[in-house]
Amino acid sequence: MELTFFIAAAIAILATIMVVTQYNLIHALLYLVVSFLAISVVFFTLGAPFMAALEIIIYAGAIVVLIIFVIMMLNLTTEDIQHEKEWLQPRIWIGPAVLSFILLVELVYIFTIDTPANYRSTPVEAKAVGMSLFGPYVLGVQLSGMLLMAGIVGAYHLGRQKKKVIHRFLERTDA
Amino acid sequence: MTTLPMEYGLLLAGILFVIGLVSLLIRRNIIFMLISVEIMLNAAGLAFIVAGARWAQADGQVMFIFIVTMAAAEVSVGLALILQLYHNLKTLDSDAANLMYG
Amino acid sequence: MENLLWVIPALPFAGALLLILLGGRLPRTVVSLIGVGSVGLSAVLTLLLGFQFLSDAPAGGVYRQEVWQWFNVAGFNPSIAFHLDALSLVFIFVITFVGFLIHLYSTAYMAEDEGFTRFFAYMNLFVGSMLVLVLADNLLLLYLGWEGVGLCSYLLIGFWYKEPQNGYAARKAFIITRVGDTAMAIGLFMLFQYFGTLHIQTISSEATQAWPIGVQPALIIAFLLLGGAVGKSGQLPLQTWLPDAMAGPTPVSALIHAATMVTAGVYLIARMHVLFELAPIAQFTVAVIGAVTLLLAGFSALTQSDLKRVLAYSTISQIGYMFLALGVGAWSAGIFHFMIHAFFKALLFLAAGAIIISLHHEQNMFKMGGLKEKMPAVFWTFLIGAASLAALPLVTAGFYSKDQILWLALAGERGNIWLYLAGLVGAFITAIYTFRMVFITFFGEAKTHLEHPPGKLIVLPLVVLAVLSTVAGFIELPHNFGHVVLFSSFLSPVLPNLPVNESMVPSEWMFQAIAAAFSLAGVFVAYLVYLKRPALHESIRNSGVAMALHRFWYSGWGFDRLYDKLFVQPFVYMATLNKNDFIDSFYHLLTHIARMLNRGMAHTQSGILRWYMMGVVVGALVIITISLLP
Amino acid sequence: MILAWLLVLLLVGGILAWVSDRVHPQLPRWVALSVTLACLLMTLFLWLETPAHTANTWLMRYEVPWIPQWGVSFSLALDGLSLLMLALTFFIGLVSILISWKEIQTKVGFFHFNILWVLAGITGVFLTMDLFLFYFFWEVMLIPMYFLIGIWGHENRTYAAYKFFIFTQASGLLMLLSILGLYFVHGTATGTYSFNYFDLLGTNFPLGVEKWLMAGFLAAFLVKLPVVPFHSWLPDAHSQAPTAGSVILAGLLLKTGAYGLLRFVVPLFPEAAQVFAPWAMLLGVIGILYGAILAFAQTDLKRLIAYTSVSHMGFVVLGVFAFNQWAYQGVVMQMITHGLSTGALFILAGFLYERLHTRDIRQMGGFWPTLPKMGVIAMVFVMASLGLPGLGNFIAEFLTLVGSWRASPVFTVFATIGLVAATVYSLRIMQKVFLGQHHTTHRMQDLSPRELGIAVPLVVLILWLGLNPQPVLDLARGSLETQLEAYAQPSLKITSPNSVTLIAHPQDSVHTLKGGSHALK
Repeated sequence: MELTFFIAAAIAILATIMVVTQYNLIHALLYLVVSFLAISVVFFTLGAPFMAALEIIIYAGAIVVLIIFVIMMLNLTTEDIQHEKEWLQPRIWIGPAVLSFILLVELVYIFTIDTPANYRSTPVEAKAVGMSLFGPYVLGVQLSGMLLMAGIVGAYHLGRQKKKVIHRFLERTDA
Repeated sequence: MTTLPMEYGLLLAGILFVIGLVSLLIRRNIIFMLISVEIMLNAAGLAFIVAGARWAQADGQVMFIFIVTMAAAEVSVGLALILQLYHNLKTLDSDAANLMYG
Repeated sequence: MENLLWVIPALPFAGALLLILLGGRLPRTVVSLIGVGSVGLSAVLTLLLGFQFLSDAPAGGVYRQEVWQWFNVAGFNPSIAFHLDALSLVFIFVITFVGFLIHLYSTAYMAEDEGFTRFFAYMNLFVGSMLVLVLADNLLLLYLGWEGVGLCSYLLIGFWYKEPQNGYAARKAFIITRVGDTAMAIGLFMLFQYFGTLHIQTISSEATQAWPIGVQPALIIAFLLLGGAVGKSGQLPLQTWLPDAMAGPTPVSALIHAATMVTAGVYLIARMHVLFELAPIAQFTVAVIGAVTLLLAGFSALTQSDLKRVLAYSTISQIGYMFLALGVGAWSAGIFHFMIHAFFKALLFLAAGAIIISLHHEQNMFKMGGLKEKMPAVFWTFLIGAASLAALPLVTAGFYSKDQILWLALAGERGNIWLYLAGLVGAFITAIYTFRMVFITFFGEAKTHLEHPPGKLIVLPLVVLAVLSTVAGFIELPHNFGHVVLFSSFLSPVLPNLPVNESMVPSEWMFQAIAAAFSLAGVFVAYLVYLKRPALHESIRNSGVAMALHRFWYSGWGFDRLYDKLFVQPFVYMATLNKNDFIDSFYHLLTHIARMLNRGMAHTQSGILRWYMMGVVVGALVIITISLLP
Repeated sequence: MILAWLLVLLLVGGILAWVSDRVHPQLPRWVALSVTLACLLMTLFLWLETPAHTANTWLMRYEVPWIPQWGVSFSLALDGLSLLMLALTFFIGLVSILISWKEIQTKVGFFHFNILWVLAGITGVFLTMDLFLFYFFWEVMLIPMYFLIGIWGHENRTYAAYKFFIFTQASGLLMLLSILGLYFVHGTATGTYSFNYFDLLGTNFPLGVEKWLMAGFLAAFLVKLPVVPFHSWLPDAHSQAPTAGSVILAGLLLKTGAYGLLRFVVPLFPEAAQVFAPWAMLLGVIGILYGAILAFAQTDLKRLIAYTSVSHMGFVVLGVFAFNQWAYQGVVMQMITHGLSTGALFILAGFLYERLHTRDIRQMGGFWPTLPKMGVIAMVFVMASLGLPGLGNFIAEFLTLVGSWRASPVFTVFATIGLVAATVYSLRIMQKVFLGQHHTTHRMQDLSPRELGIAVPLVVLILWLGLNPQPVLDLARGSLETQLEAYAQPSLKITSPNSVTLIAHPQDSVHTLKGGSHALK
């Protein structure tokens, strides 16, 4: 299991790096799916099989598909990939990268400052999660429900194509 | 079952988070920025799961569920916004949407 | 009878109030009836009261009547109360009687003026205020009258308000006198501090008991009161407003700026003589101011071409004599000269007014001339007044009053040869400028066409005043010459008599002769220069030194220019410079800084999403780093 | 109880006036007029009921607990000083409603709502004896005034309204800090936490603390008054406000600053006030002279009058920190007479503005023949403003100066010189507006009966105050003596709060008063 964890972790990191370095959106998304799958494996090794399933269904499934739909609606061309290349110059990414690297170093330092505490990865059953979810966290569930509802309404409202009312004499020919 | 230091899991979460962060900072394409946010959220969820596993408690997973919920809502609203942005500005460049310039 | 005391000032006030409230709707006859009648009734009452006072003198020589208590704050309790003693009786007699004559005269003089009602309203208000001034039983009420007459003087100088020049003169008069009043107000604060009251009699009696002669507070207070007096009376150094005050109608000049208001300073000093006696330095200053003023104003009068300005300077000069008298302690002589001066100066002004209105508001003497035949009544009365002013010996009242001052300035115990000489030179100059005026105006050839001869209402007051200017002198005659002391003995309960240096008494007649000779010499010089040999006049005028002197004296010794440079211009400059209030710019600086900060912060709102993220990252970095630091 | 009714009447009347706008556009005027008139009559009734010489300073008290756990109570009390101020408030309020009759034609309902609420705030400030409530009313006064300037003002109104608001609000917050500081200092010292004025009287502080606490109160009051370095909101607010706003500002709002000094600063911080006194008098004198010089330079008539206010309020500061009866009576007189005379000058400026549509005195001149009635009235108030004896302002200034002479002759001399400067600027008004040549050609109406009805009572009052001020002085005396108690015998400064309550609370204190006004005597 240890080995599984390390391999999955390595795949997750590599795939994520690939996500952020791709110019083509669809390629990036493919790597993203891989990354999510790798993480779901990590979940599994950590004894959270239910979460691993959720990860695959919701992240790798629903969300990525949603993004792909949108990309399809946007009708992107190779020109956009060219744009991406122009936008991603080293002088642009070097600063943020350095800053983030420092952040990472600090995080590592924080994680390793104490002596490592080993633990047995006892699986936590989906039932326990459910008991907890509808026990002490029932308010959170309700709130999440509302959030989702708001998300749906908001997405509907925003995504609606507004009819532009332009007088026909004023309409530009090239528009 | 094997034993595994919790730090490894957290380390993974940290690395993923920072990669997402770097991407968020360097990308101008707004869809890439959205994807980066997803990566970061996912990393945060991972951290919860690791912690939950460490203490063998269900709370970590509950938090992950909440994060997933939030991510879903966020993506749907975010994508709707991206569509609007693209319709109005004919570009995915986030820098073009600078009407809020002080 | 004495219960009617309050009616004397109340009547003119009532008249003024009536005219202000109903003024616009009344016909002119009613207006003049109210205006003249109120003052006339006051005059009648004054006469009745005066007879009673003389025939049946009250205990202590004082009628006192409290009308109501003004206010009372922690022991500071001035009343609206009137105090009639010999001194105030002389003053209210002059005010009401001369005032009545001038009001009568004004009905004819102002007949054509559109502001007829307004004029009488102001005049009545003035008479009321002046009566309050001299009847006041405490200094606060006196101050009320004092400021009230100042207001009326302002209103009447600026009576013809359409000329900005008149408004300027009026403001000048008010402001300059106000400077003096301020000194006086400070004097009142000090008096209150030391005596806990402003009641004049209490202060007088307590001051003599509490203070030795020459004590410092008395000195300061006397100087401060003197400040008020010089402001009101047009003495050095606050004399500059009086010549300009001639912008008002002539009856105003006669009543306010010759007979009554300008002598308020004399009244104040006489009234507070106790304090001045306690402060010999202040009293000597009064004498010096009087002496210097009478000379300066006399020289200025020599050069004026405007008939009224000559009279104005002569007023300043004559009040200088009164101050000289007060300064040497010749209290009753000063008051006597005040009374005589009121008669003859009112006469001169009214006669000048008659000329001016007949010549269609022409005031320049050099455009007159030859009026002797055309207006005989005016000529003769003017001549009588002029003779009195020039103190022609024996027949004129002015001779007796001025001679008394000169004599006491020399022989009085505080007298001094220099003061005497100043007075003597002053008398000489007085005679010159007076008869210069007479000769230029009435003799020679006519230069202006006469519009219409003066009417009966104008001549009548002239005649009455002319009689008074001659006869009134005989109530006080020198002791080697009839020795009539009606006036000084009448005043003696209020004002102490001045002891005379006995060693000089035998030679008194000599000094009288000298004074007489000087005034006659003055007349002769005037005759020589202005009538007999005009060429001489021309040649003097054309010499360089004389021209420079002439210009200098004409402008009143340059005081106006000096004050303008010293006070007016810096004040106006400072005010206009700071019109927008430099303190405000400090607050503007604050808002400016806030706005700059805002602009700086606004730059961080670049609208570029990634910058905002960067901000978040840097912030997180800083916070985590700080928390990691030991 | 009648005190609370005054407030309720004004507050409810304000809302009623706003609402009644919908019924008929003229109705708000009548509502406001009748409410103010009712308040004025109630106040006058109280005055008439007051015996001339009472041993008891406090005529009436009304107190109900509000937030007892914090020691906040709805506490109102009336003494001679507040009674005078109330009479002035309602009189000026009445006048300002009357002058707006023709001038205000937009949002009439809201305008009268604001007027009545300002009056309510001022009434509250003059009545309340609870510092928490005091601060509340202090703010109530502020916001409607902001609207009055900002909505119905002249061309530069937004700027002026903001300036007014920020100055007064910032200084008011400093006062709030001091109120809280006082509350806690008193609370920790005695164990009873209370905002009540009578409880806080005689609190013992270390001098350093006392100074800082006083500074907060001073900030609010000196800005409101205003004293010279903090005066610059006033010319803008005055010149931009509608006539009614200027009148209320000059006549009433400035007086709340003076009242605050008398009522709070002086008795609450006796030692610190004495330490501060020379500086305060210096500020007063600077205010007198500086205001006068600036007034002389102005060309905007309302701005000119505003600076004369700065000058006149200098006398108030001078008097308050002289600590004696004469000066205090002078200060009270100054508050009343300045309210009337400057209010009247603003009213005249408003009348001129209605006829000419300008406030620039360079475009005026020679109005005497066309506007004789206005000229006479203007003359009276110009003379009042330069302190002519016989008019109320003279009594005020003379008493103040007599009092301050005892405290500091040097400052008094300079303040007296201010009288000359007052003459200079006052006569300038007369000269530029009414005298001289007529510039404009169009005919102007002299005062209408309504305008005369406003102006004549003011003239009568100012004359009455000048010739017979005794009723006013008598009414104020008792309360002024109370304020001065700590100074009369500084060594006997009341140390225990119990003894204060004995002095301050009359026999017929709080609970016996519920019956109404007659129960208190």
